[in-house]
Amino acid sequence: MKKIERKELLMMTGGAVVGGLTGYVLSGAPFLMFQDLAEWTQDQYVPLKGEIKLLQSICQSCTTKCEISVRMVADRAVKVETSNAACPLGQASLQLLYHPERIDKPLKRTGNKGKGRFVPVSWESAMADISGKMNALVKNNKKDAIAAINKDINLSSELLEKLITSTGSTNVYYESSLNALTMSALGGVVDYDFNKADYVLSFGAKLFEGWGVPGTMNKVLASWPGSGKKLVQVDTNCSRTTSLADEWVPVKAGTEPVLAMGIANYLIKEKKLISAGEGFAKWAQYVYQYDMATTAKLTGVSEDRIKALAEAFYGARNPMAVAGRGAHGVSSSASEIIAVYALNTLVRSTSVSLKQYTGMGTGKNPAGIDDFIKNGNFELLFINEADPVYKSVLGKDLAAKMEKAFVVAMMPLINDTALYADYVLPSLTFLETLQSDGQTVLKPYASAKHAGDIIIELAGKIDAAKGAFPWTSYLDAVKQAGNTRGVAGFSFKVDKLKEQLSAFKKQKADAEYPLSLIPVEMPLVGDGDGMAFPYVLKNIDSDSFMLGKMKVLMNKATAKKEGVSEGSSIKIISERGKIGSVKVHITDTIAPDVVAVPLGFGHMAYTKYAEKKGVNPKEIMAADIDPVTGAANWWGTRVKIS
Amino acid sequence: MRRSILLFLLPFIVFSYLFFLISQTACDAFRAPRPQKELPFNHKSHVTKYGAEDCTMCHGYYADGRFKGLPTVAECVQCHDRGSDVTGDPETPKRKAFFDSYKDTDKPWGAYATQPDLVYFSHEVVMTAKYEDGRLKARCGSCHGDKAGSMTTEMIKGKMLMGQCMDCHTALKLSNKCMVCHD
Amino acid sequence: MKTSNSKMKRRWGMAIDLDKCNGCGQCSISCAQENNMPIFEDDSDVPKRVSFLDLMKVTNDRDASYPDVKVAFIPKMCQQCEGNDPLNPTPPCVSVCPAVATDVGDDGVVSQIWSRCIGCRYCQTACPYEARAFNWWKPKYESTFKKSLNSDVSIASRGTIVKCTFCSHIWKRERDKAAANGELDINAVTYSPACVTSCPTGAMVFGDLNDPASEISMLSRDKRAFRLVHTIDEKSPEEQKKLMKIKNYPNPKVYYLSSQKWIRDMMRFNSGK
Amino acid sequence: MNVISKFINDMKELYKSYPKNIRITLLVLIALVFGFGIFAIQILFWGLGYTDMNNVFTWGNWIIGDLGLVALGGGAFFTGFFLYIFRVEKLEPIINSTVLIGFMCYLFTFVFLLFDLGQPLRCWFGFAYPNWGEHLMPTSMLTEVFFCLSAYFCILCVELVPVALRHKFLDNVPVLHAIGHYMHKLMWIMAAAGTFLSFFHQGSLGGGMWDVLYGKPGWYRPHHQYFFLAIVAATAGGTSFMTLCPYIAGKIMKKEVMPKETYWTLTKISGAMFIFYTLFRTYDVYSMAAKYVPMADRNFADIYGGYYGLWLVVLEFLFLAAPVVLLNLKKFREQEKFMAIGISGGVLAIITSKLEVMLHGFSVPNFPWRPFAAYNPTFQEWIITLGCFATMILIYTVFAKWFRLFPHLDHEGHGEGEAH
Repeated sequence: MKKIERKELLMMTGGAVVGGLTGYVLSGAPFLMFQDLAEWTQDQYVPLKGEIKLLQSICQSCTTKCEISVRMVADRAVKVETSNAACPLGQASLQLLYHPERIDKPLKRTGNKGKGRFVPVSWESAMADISGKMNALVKNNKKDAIAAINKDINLSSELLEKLITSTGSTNVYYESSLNALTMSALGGVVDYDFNKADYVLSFGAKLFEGWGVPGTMNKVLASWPGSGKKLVQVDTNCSRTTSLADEWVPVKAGTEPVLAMGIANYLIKEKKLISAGEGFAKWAQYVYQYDMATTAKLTGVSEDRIKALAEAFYGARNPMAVAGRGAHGVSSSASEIIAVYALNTLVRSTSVSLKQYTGMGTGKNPAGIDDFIKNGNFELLFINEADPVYKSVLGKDLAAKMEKAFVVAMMPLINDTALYADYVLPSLTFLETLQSDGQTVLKPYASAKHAGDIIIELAGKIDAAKGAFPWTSYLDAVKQAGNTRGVAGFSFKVDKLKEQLSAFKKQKADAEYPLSLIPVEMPLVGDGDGMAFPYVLKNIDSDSFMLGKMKVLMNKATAKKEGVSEGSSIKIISERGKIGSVKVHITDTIAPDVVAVPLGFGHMAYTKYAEKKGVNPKEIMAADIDPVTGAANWWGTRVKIS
Repeated sequence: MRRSILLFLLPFIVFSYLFFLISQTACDAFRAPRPQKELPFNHKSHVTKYGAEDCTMCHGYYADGRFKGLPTVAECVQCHDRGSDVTGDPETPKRKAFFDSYKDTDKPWGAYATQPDLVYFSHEVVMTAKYEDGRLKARCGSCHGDKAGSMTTEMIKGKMLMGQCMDCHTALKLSNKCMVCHD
Repeated sequence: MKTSNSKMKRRWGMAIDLDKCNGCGQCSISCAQENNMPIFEDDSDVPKRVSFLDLMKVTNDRDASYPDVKVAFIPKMCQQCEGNDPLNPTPPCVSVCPAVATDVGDDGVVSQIWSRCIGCRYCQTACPYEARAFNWWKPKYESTFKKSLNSDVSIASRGTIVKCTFCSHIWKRERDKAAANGELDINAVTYSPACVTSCPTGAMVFGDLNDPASEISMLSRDKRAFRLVHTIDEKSPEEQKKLMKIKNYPNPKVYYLSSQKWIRDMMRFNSGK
Repeated sequence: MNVISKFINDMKELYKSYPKNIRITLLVLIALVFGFGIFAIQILFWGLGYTDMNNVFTWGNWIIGDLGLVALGGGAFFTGFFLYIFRVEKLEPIINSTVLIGFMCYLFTFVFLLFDLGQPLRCWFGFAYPNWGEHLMPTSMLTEVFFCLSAYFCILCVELVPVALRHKFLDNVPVLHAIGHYMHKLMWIMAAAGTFLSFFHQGSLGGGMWDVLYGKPGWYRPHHQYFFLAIVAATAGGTSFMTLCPYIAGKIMKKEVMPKETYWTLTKISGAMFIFYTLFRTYDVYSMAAKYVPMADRNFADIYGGYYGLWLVVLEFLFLAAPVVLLNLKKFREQEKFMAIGISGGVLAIITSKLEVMLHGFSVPNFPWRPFAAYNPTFQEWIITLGCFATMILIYTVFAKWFRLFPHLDHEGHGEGEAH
């Protein structure tokens, strides 16, 4: 009996359990549970919805005002719809606008310089302190101790220049850009008319990779295919521009000017051409030194090809020679710019003309930054968006000098230079700046102010400058902002360039430093400005930066000679020091006996996205300062690897 | 042997039924959406008294055809004037004291019918779609139930799952491809 | 997968003129901005990177050596394959999905619904263009970056596949606008994806391949046109037919144009030498 | 409470009773199991970013584990098939161990698959939204795998019950004894069904998975021999594996766990199957080289370069030589040493073939300007993989110790039903 009961009990419990389970499963509860669990575990952020509007604006990030329209969802800007410029700042501007590390209040240094420790302070106290220092310097008649470094020529930089000069100082400098260099080398900005020209001879100018004004160059490229125009690119490495060009003239590293001289020589000797520029006779003396043989020997281009080039250039209806090596980060020697421009004057090119900026700027020579860093002295330094500590080859020296001086930086993100600042004042990005019609795209971020307003406000507190600043806001100033006018003549500045011109003749290759270092620039990264934006980082290809390791590019033959293989990690040593360690990527797009190092890496600050990634080649690049432009010329850097 | 089988089946049936009911009710209770902030609202009186037959009077569209969804307090106080006095006659809309604690931008109601983020449901397209003979293909009621007739903010129709959309699309011979509603 | 009974006439396709592309990278940035790409502190783990549009740097130093080398940038997004039969598209990725998370829309665009995806990565395995990205890490957006997120695109969760869908949400948005103006026929609504809109040199063209007059279908018939590593295009028509009988081919709807021979050569696996 | 403490003490005693090398092995295994637990949490909660899989090399260790386990576990259905359908009574003594191995193989196939999913919580989507094509033919091989695998797994569970019920405590309960008895009598149905199901998912997971990827020249074969190739692989390699496990167990326990005839019968079958397999595989490689790779305008030599190319294929054929020769010649087969070499060679051959499919297939570049992809699993991946195998070994040992895994050991013959 007992046994039976036990069995029955067993049965019943079994039935109960199985039944329970069946009911539970059939009710669909377990699946719903899974569903909810799945939804709960992936708590992804849901973007806020709202009305969608389009706002028109004008990109103020450089002198060419590109039109952009921004898509807004409620009060958030979510997309830059159109941007006809290919500068990294166009599309990525939202990444800057909403960058988590934007400075929201004026910052005052607490820790040692270079440590980057700041505390937020009020605008009033900051301004009072700065103006106090400035007034004191003016009073003690140490005017030249006041200096400023601008990023490029725009409204705020002109205002700053006005402020500094009105205190009697002349120490206003600009990061060396194509315009800055040409201005000081030729006494004006070269205005290239690409639509007019039908034969373009470019000396290392990366025309379609950010050179000059990207917006314009893109339009040129769009119109290029099919139109019978011819682009001849003189360059060392294979770049996208050389691939797009109809003809690529590969030359030995850094010998572009020599080729220019050689062609000039041919044109003068064979075609009996003369240039209108004054001092031409003197110039010709130097040109004569570069006969076909010498040029061929130095550049590695065969004599016939040089002749052919010269003939083509001479024969073209609208020839045009373009100078200014590089894309975003440019550096050329004055003699190179002159040598190239001389070709235009020789053939009397109608598609090239010299222009000059007028406006509030005092029209002083905008270059000379590196000269100033090396020899100049200052006690009060203004930094306007610029990043000389990172971008100049003499950055380290500047940092050392800033340690001793009182430095004020105006910028939206803390960059390498701001690490050495006593005050960092938050300025606006162009999306927040008011347009001339008083329209604004977005509310200013936190308590940030437009650099122009900061300067005007400051000027109001400087006794010496009060008079020069009649405006209440930079909006009034906009109306007088710069435009251009033609320049009458052009003169060969030969005297200052004597040794430089003859230096070309010296054979570069030497035993100790067998290779020459050449910087290459990547899309969007540019000269390092792009590195703070995550979506730019998404674009960096694995041949340049992979798993936190920077790569330098080398030719197969060179690699074999140096005994390195794909992926082997090396150090690069020049007279100025060494960088490392970097990995090697072997590709034949690089010339023999050349190490190509990508620019833009190796920031010490500039947000955690750019910080401490790769190395900055500027640290070891040649720093011989050009007597005319006062800017260092990178291109002659000799290195060895280990 | 047969008896023991019975002994097995009886509890089996009972328990399966019990558990079925329990777990189902539990699920419903658990999955019922709950709005954060709630204010009383009587759809019916608004629709009848103040002639708001067209739902778009409060639940309208933006210029670009996007559905606004729930109205903001700003729209309410257009009629329920913050300024006017609390004691008005029943005919004119009187000031509601409970609006004072809200900003104009607040939406003090939770929507029962919100779709997940990855659903792109276009009210504009669905509500304007017509048959050949000009009848509307869909009305508010077809998805939201008789909300217009409801007197409280109680949920009258639960979470709308994808199946319901697809049934309608199938019935109307519309495409049921994923990307019709998802991106 | 039949698209027969739908009223859809569109068949979206894209053409990219590499002779006009200088690799500025605008397309990639605007794609990332439009589609809420996840943001990471260090995104240099390239094989695990999540991005719809990959700007591939292509050189020909497999075939040539200095100074005959060339460089090009090829923007590569999902190629929206359709298999041999356009009327019954069979992309490599769709048939393999165990949960029907990916499907071909009536407009021929391959959809990918992350909330249905179980993350088995079978479709990724099947994709010959590496066009699909898997969220190996949870997509993160640091503080204020959240403000710039596009509300039309939902953020996928970790462990799901995401891919380019020719910005189909923009099409829906445009359709809303049209409907608001009384235009209900979906075939009357056109749009262009974020990358195409932002291309500064007009190298990218987007349009309807079914419409023989449209610029895109003309370009697709252009003699400069080719498709990414899709080498049977070079064979004679009858040879193609023969091959297509035995085997399914991806047949992407993204066309690339170039007058440069070397790019076409690089599309071939067995190099000249 | 004291029950637990008593249990622990017993375990301690047992552990002490073993020789040193066994103790070390046990410790290692247990350590691996713990490691598995820890990293399992990491992977399941923080995602697959910790693996070395990526958008190019989308699958790794775990899928290799899957393929291997399914192929080798396939021996279970084949042995069952021979025993219950063809009534090869000689196989009776090995069936318990076979069923257990099969069960574990499939169990851990599921575990691996679960780890490989980016959204493990959505695993049931495979059943809820299956990708059926026309005429209910699964268009996705994974759908097919989902259903067949789980169905066959259920069958294995049922098949395992009698083995478990043979435990000396459970066997004393008359009810359970009865249940076990009847189930064992009805086992041939299970075997038949199991064979049927296993047949399909062997093909699909082993071969079809790769077969259908027409975009990938490394895998694509329109001929469906590849489907059957996988099945033959399972039958051949599986039977070898089923022999290998008890053989090793016997070596460790220093007892004769099986009668020699059982080994011989099974290895004989295995050897025969390996001949088929070799033929299939040769044709497969040939057809790849001659027809299907050129079809995608690729060059077999190019494709089979790289890290895991040709040498894996060669290695596979070297391994194949062992079973084909040793297991088919009576005089070798019936010598223990050669038999051991033969079956291990067979097992290794199958594993190598799976490695070749996986590693090589993924490493083939999709673009001409890309190099071959490489894959080296992270620590997490290794621990989880090894942890699973460790668990399997431990379970097998437990069964061998406390359950009637090897009926040959208790010397009342193979009588079914009668209790003791």
